Amino acid sequence: MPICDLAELVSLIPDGAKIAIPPSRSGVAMAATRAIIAAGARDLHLVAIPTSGIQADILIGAGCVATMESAGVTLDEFGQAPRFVNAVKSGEIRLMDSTCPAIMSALQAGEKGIPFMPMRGLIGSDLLTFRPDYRVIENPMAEGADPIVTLPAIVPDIALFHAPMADQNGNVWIGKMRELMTMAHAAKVTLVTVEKIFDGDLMADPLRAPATIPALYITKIAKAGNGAWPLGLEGVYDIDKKGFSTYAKAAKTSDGFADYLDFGTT
Amino acid sequence: MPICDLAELVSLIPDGAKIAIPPSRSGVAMAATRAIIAAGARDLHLVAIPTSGIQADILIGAGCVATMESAGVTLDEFGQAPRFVNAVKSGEIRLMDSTCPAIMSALQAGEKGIPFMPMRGLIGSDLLTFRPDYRVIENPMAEGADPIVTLPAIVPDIALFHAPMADQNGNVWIGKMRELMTMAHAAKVTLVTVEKIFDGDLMADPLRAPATIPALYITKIAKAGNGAWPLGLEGVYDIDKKGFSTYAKAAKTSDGFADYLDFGTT
Amino acid sequence: MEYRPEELLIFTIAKLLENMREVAVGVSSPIPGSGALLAQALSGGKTGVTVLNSRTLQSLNDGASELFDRAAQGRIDAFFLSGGQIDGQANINLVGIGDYPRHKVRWSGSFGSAMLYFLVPRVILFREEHTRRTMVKRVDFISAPGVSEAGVYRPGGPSHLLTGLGLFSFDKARARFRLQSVHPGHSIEEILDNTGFDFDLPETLATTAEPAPELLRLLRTMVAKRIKDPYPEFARIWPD
Amino acid sequence: MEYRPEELLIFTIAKLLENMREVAVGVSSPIPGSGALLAQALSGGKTGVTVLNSRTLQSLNDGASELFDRAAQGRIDAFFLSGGQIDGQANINLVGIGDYPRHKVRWSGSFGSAMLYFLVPRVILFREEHTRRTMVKRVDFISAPGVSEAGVYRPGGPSHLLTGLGLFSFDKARARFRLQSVHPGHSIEEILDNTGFDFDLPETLATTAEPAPELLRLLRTMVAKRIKDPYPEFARIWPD
Repeated sequence: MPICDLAELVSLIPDGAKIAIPPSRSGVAMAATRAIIAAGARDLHLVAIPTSGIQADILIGAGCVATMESAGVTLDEFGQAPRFVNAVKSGEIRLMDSTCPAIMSALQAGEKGIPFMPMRGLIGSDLLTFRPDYRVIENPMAEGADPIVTLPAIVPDIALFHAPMADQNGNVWIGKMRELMTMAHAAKVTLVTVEKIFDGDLMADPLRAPATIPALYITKIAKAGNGAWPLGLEGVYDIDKKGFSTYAKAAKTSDGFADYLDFGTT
Repeated sequence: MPICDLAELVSLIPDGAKIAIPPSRSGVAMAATRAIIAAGARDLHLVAIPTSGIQADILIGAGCVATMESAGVTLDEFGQAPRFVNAVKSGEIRLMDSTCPAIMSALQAGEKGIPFMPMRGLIGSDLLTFRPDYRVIENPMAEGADPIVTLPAIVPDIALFHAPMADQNGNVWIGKMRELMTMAHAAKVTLVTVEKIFDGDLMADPLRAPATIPALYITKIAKAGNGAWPLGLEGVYDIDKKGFSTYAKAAKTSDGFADYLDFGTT
Repeated sequence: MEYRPEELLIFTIAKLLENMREVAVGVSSPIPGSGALLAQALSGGKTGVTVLNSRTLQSLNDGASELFDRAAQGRIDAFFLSGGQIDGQANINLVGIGDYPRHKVRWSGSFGSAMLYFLVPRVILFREEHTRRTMVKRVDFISAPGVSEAGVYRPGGPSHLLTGLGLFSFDKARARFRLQSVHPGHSIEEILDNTGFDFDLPETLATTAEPAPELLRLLRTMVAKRIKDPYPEFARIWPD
Repeated sequence: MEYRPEELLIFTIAKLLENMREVAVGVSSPIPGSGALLAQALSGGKTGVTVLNSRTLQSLNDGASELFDRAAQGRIDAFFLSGGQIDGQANINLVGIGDYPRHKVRWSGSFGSAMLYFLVPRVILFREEHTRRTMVKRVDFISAPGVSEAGVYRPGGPSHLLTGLGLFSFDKARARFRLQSVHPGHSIEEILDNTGFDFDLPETLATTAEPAPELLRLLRTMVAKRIKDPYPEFARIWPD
């Protein structure tokens, strides 16, 4: 039975896990994130697919994160991500800075079970300087010299996201948020929170089946109404700008952040 | 205006074009195929994504094909593809034999605009022996020796397929036939026949948008009711086994095939 | 209880699929498909089954690459391959007889074999026709090799060869088949006469186990009903 | 007709996007977004526009890789990049000030720059703040380089730099900017004072062209309405 409660869901995330998380507009499991903090997770390696915002910031602020791999961490219109910036400056977290298409390509290499994916660009960037795991080879298809970057596959221990609905069989409907499909394909374990349980078989519904992650890829699902709050969920609800700005202001200082963790989510 | 008639659609296929065509279960544009034959196309390079059947067989029999790239050509339960087999034995067509995942990976390299994609397997196969464009390199991520095959990207001149519906804007709904999305992304020109024109904007419909190819990737669309016949179209109609076996029997001989071309489609 | 030859093969396949988490079955494979469904029934549903080109027995919805991506992700434990020719090193030929490309006999092509044979841990070779035409000393074209050189990434490969005459296991280290059992009604001599390659003989002659009556009932009811979706013609061997 | 400084920038961008087939605009870019929509209006709809994070102004539905795949397919003719620092060789820094990784100032990250800067034929650098803090001699971290060595695959790169003070064009062969025009109300001296890098001066001093009244009307009606979806706050500069 794939459906469980939120506490059981996050109990499947071991300390030190490499967790893939989606971009802020695309099904961020914020309720589960608060449950992860409550459970006291440590040493997580967050892989933003390919960027993150409040989710990475709050996990970093709460001391759950050892490594941040991303192409960008930002609170968007609410400014820089303050706990991320603070942790970078203080050296509390290890950085694996990248560029969006490199993270997407590396995740697709994970999905395809291949050790690497080539990508154009990056040569001459300091991103490459500080990513010794990104290697430059000669394009084997070229006649002359043609250097090209190869990116090692990202195989997350955990993919964690929030979706509009799942069914009792464990199928998860994601709509247009296709990166969630790639994450589930690539990850060893996929944990999902959903707004609601769909009454029927999503894979048997001709309109929903094409945008459904089959249960085969899903480890556990927990129901979490409004589970992306204060972020929005496409087609279901918008971002709560007031709730979001409460966080953005509080997180500007360590004390403010600590207060937010204690009281801000209740 | 992306919508035109079938004759105009196929007029966009120049002699010698590299045309990607889908597998028999997945939106084969048979009405357009008959129009291609009627228009007298020559020297086509068919790339089956990753296999084909009656569509490749009839084009080969009609003398339209110079090169057949595929992981398999078969009439499935109706046996071997007779015009394909005949052309192979007589040396009339150039073969680029491959394996399904290699064609899919190479097409995805085309979609990603990268020159190649690595893939596990193939080493020690005679497929590799006869595909000098498939090259073995050392995995740049490995410490020790680790040979791996790299496949050059497939960038079709034309992607040609049949789908359940399109809208007036040129968006095309494909349901679960996701390989059609990859084909359209990778190809320079995408030509589509559809059963019907959808009244509305497919991209604005939250249930259909995730399984819709945006108009940006579509060159022209022609309406062709029953356009996959005698093959089926998932969720719309089944294969016409009687119609199919008429072809399978006729194509066993050159004369039978010629008669079929003259009369069998009327 | 009386049984058909196909039922023995299905039962034998189901036994080879014990404890598998996920089994995939390619096209034109009604007997492997039935065997996988029987294994699933015997596992109490624990064994997942994907039957290609079925509407109800698979959950593929990410295009023609998904099955192969799944295999590369390690999500498929067992798969079936066949061959127009199969040789003693478990090389398979799905392309043709004679010199490539202008073969004397041409088949459909290699399909997914050249990748799945490398990546799926338990590949069962299945070919009903057991003759010197199909079981050859050396295949004319290697669609996919039975074994690979050291250093070649290969977590998967052949585990068994099942034919209409008997069941062989494959020793990857020695690149050789060993006869494991002979089907009831057949003999080692018949197998020797009809096999073009050398193989090891078992110390004692085993006969392939016959399906128990309760298994035949399960096969003829539950499995027969489910295999109808991809293989309605084949399912007619079990009238309603 | 009176106009706002933002309107001059939008108009200037629209002129740089003439005859483009497809323009894409990244996040947090209301002025480039408005410029692209104005260019689209002026093209009679021929210029396609993709505004990221908009619901109505984009057709992306294949996940977070699709925009980059589109660029690599050659389907995007123009894009915008910015930088916390931009230097005279058009290197951009979106990461931070000081030594990596423990920067004194840390920004969000490089986003798609390290690939799009290489692949999109016309990349317009846009940064309103034109000071010695933003326009520097040498960036502290190269998120994406302005030019590449011979042999590096690079069909794309910077074409112009637009700031609150003026418009520069970029000469890839010489890896240098040339001042093209100074915005009305500003001077070459002001630009020289506020620029940390060397650049070429034009032979004659040009003033950035001002938008004609009919263009301002188009901008304040059609474009203002459409940019509201991704940028409701920004669109308030044009009250209904």
